[in-house]
Amino acid sequence: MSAPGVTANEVAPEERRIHYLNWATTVKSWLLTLDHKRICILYLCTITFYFLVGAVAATLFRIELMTPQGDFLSAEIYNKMFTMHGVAMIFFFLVPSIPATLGNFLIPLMIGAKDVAFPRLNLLTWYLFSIGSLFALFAIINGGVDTGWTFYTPYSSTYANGHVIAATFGVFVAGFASILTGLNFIVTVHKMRAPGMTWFRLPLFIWAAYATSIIMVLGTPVIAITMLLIIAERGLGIGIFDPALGGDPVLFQHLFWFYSHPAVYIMILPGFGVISEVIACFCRKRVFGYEFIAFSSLAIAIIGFFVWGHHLFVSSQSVYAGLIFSFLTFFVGVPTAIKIFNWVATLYKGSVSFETPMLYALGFIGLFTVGGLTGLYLSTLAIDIHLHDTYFVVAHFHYVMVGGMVLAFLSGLHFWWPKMTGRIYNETAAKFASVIVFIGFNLTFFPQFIVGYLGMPRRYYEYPEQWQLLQLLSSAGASVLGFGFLMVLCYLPFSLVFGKRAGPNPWRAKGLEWEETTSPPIAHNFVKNPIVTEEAYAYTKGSRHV
Amino acid sequence: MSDTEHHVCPVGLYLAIFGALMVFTLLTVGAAYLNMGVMNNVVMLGIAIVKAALVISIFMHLKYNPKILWVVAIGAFVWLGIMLALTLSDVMSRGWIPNQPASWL
Amino acid sequence: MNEFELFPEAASSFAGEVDLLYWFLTIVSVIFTVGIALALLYLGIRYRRKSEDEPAPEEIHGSNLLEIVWSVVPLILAFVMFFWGAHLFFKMRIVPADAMEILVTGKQWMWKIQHPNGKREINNLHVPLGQPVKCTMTSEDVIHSFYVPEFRVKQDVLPGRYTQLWFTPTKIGTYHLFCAEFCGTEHSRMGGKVYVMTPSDYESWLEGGADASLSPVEAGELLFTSLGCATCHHDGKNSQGPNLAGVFGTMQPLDSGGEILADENYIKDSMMNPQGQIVRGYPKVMPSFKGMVTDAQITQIIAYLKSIAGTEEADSTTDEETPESPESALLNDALEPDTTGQRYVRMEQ
Amino acid sequence: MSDAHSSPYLAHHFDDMEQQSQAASLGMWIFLAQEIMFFGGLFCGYAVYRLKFPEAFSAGSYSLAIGWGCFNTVVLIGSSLTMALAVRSAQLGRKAGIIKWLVITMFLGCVFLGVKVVEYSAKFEHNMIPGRHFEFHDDGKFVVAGHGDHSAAVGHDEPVHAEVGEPADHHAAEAAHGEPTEHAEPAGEDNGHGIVEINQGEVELFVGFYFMMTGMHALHMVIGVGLIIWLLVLTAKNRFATEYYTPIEMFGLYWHFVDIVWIFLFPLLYLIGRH
Ligand code: HEA
Ligand code: HEA
Ligand code: HEC
Ligand code: CUA
Ligand SMILES: [Cu+2]
Repeated sequence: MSAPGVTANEVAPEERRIHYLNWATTVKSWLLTLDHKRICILYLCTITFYFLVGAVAATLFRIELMTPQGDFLSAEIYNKMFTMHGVAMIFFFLVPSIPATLGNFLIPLMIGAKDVAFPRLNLLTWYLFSIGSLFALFAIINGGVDTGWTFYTPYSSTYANGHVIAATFGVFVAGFASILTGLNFIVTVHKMRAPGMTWFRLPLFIWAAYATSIIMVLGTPVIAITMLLIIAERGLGIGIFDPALGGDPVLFQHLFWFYSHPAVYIMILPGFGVISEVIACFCRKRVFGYEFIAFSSLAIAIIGFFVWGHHLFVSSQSVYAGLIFSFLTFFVGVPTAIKIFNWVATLYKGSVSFETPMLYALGFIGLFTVGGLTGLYLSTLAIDIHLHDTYFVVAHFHYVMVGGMVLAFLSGLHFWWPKMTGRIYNETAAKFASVIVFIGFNLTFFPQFIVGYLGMPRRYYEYPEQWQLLQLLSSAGASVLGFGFLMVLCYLPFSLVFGKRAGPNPWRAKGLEWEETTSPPIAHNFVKNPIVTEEAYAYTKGSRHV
Repeated sequence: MSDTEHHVCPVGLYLAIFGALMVFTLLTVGAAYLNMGVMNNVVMLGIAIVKAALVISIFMHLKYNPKILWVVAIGAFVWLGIMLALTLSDVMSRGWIPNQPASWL
Repeated sequence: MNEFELFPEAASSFAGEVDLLYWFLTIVSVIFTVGIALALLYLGIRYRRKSEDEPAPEEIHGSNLLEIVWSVVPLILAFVMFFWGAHLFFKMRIVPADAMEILVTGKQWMWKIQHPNGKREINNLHVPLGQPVKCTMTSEDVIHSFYVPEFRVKQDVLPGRYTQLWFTPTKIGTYHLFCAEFCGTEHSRMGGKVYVMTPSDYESWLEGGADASLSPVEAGELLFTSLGCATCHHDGKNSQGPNLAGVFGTMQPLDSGGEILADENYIKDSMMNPQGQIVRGYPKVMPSFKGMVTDAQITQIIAYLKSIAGTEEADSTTDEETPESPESALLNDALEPDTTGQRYVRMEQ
Repeated sequence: MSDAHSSPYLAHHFDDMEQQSQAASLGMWIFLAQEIMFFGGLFCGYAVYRLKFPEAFSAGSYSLAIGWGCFNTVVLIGSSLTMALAVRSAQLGRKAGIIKWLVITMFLGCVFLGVKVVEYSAKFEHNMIPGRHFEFHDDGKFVVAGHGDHSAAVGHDEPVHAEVGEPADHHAAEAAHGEPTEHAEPAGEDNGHGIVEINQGEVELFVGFYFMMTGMHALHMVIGVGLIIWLLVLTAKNRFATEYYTPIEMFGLYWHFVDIVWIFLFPLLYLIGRH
């Protein structure tokens, strides 16, 4: 399967060019593709599907939460819904979101390589991911799972209803997709850089993806084995965490969070990378403090492994371990603060324009700051006693995950959409949607901070009446937010057919993916192998191709 | 660079390493029958670590490989250490603050 | 009590301290958030691109001084948060020696509570004002979490291990008791009320006389909720036990085969020795109430069960009018007469 | 470099063989790092329980056949040696050598697995498998610190979830659950009659870990044996040359890694509590 390396392509009119999307169009050419760009598209379709699965669940339980009584869903269904929401959103949407789509697409392009280091492995990850997700889907369709996405024992291993084994096995399999993706990226960044592409000329997105990959490789195997232990306990009766034998349910929590806390940085670091690219492009300026942003990504990845115990402050973890974990947690705030302030400083004396990706990026900075700062409440021991497992936590993580990562994903998707598809979406619709998403988001999740501090525990389908107004606001906001997301889901596909042709570099951005190849890129990325002679974001030093 | 990466070791070296591994195996088994208290664990794990180091550096050629692979190998063990250390820090310090049920229970 | 609230009541000795720390964090957060938002807004507008052909701005590489400032300032603030929080945390974790001990057992989906003199209650907790109270807790099945938001205390309750939590109530009133760790289907219903009473009220509560002003049926109904019977015996789909409306005076099929007349003795037996006769089709999960209720109280419960037995028609209509089951009424703070005029929970003072 | 460029072994997206083989070995080492963390989860669980229940773990360990353990250690380290020699043959381009050493490696791997089958079936015979029918058997060999008979000392604790019969009664509930606090105390206290009490549930935990850890390890061996067959086929088809033998080299790393896991498993599972 070799793609035509047509040089004449360069001069052909845009609509007749051959590129990675159209050089072969059979289903087989897609399902057996080894091209990182096509694998990106496969992932994009799959994760969009799981976003919808999670969103449907969210829609259902937000309707339930409009009233204090359990009148729309039964308790069982409610529990299955939030589990499905959490599992789909975390394991099958957010974790692979940016790395497996934008990461796959951009890493080789940005470093000037023809492909990732192991293209076959790359395709294998998509299959692993899909198979894993089908197990989870099977569990959902066949009666669901009601453990919450955290699968705490002994509930999950002994008492839970539904197909815990299928769901955990799905997570287990999909975990290997994540591990192998990370492995592939690390090797790619180490070994496949174009001549002249030194470490400090790498775009910041690459630094972020690299840091993410480290977490994927070192963290994910632990969740895999943990899921396997649950399966062994539930399926084979091997009592690993069983308190009746003297087993320790808190051990499960340690193992689970050893992955799942670093995983939240899998879910945010690629977003940081996207934001750095977008801010640089729409300020036409090198990012302020490049080295600091680059190293803070690594710092977050590493420190992120030391803090998992902040999820266990009230779980009967020892008081001293709580102290250590709380103390270490605060150190994550510092590299994150460095990033935020550097982005803000990049605007200074820039040439700032407000296209859709930039609007999302600015929204990201604001909302992530709120989410991050509320993370500090939770890492403060005495306050977490009160806030643990309340809606405050729910609000915190939606601020960082939806307000943070999902907005970053949308930002990146809009930014590189012209590159990936060769088309430009409707800018007015996109700007409108971004404002709707921002408003809807805040309306949905801000009230949850208040109701959380009031003491409403999470995973409740019934709640005291006096909190109804806040929950109602939240549901109303969710419908606005959902409308915003649906708009995106409409106008982006629409642009595939009706959108204007983008040209190789619609934003006049710097970077190999913009300057050295067409939109969409040809199958092997570059007509001639690029040689890098300047730093990233050299907007000022004169641009070569515009 | 090519030579360092594809270094061919003499058969004798492999045999010597195998011999050393056998000796260490004997030593651990022997040590297990002595009662040395906590030292049993230390000795046992110490020997296992030495054995692993031999396998990694010679059988797996790490010794002749570029430094980046050392970083990967050592990093992985360090990360395992983080997991063990912080998890055990909880398990060992539980109950350091009086946490007993009442006597009339 | 149904009015809208934005901030929880502070009803324990450390509630105020936790709130203070919370406000400190809130002020820091607001300063940073607003500062960053304003900076973005100002810089964005001030340096907006005026024309597409604007020359590229001059390059600014960064500033080590600034980097140091914006790393060190957050670090210092973070240390303040940590030490303050840790200090308070220790206070919340070291139980004073004079604390009164209450035993708590969590079980899907109820809290079983025992007072020092042996008195038990389910899903409710009565405590005296101003007295340090320590709860020693364990679970019979999965992990639960004992949570009283107005006291700002929470602690997971684990099977196979004891955990502790303590507080000093500082305000008379009725507060929420929740289970905060997901524990299965009825997790949201696993809770009730915490009643803070004056020490003398608490003493007389411990002595346990029912309120003389109530009719036996009313008193029985009250007991039916406060003892937790209603958790398992309701008309909802998830009811663990049989719905008891219409049971009294009828023949009940037994698991062991045969039938039995549900009369006074049968009800008493069902409460004292639930494993004795199991109704067909139900699990053996009903706890024994031996020692938890006086004979007088049993009589009141029987009176209540009789009252809901004969009037099947009337009952089913009330059922339609009250979609919420008794415990949801509990959760909903139905401390005043609700729409049907039935009172499930009565305010204690 | 130009002739490396034309090598038939070079994949299209690499510049030269050097880059290709370096990428492979970096990738493989990262994969092994991943494996370390994967087994690490098991080791972490083991460490926690070992710390909590040292006596029960020694007792459990004592029930394993140390002879078989030693034998397998020798076999596996031996197979590591032959694997290293297979790689060496590949480096030198000796096809016959590759085949010879790979076959021996595979044979030793199968011997190891065979011994595991023997060990596992002994456990099954004695019901020493975790689950409802678990029984702790020490064949009367287990003598703790010379205190004599031990057979009566096992299994006071009802491991199953106590009937939720009388849970309203606090004391009864506690009793049925075997006094949760007792777990926290070291279970092996001498009770004054010269008999050391071992909690059966805790031994069951040991056995659970034994099966999970050795099972995971054996699974890796099975996969390894499968891969050797694949390598043999490739070798027979002349797919390797002195300039390209990456699959053999990478498989070697994998096989040695499996050996290293065993180097830790053997003392941790078989050798505690022998003294
Ligand atoms: C993308 C995902 C993501 C991210 C990035 C974060 C980031 C952080 N999280 Fe969050 N968190 C989750 C996802 C995430 N979290 C999820 C999913 C849960 C719940 C899981 C569950 O139970 O289901 C959770 C739960 C959670 C808890 C447990 C709560 C509980 O259950 O009791 C805690 C406690 O410490 C915490 C803390 C933090 C901290 C300190 C950060 C930090 O990284 C934030 C750092 C950022 C900043 C600090 C803001 C920027 C800095 C400044 C503006 C400068 C000023 C700074 C200072 C003064 C220090 N998180
Ligand atoms: C990526 C992560 C992610 C994302 C994007 C979201 C998105 C949303 N979440 Fe999510 N949430 C989690 C991760 C996420 N969540 C996790 C991990 C949990 C914890 C689970 C647990 O406790 O185990 C959680 C729990 C959680 C709760 C707490 C439930 C409970 O504890 O009882 C709530 C409550 O409001 C909530 C709401 C929402 C809402 C309103 C959105 C909105 O953003 C969604 C907006 C989208 C729409 C409204 C959809 C619009 C589109 C459609 C409706 C498509 C319809 C299409 C077809 C029918 C074809 N979430
Ligand atoms: C844990 C849940 C639970 C609680 C709490 C509970 N019960 Fe039950 N009860 C059951 C179940 C299940 C059955 C049916 C099986 C049986 O007969 O034991 C039952 C049966 C009964 C019966 C026999 C019903 C019949 O149809 O014949 C009576 C009477 C009864 N309970 C009364 C009470 C009273 C009074 C209380 C409170 C003081 C109470 N129960 C608390 C679960 C519970
Ligand atoms: Cu008990 Cu939730
Ligand atoms: Cu966390």
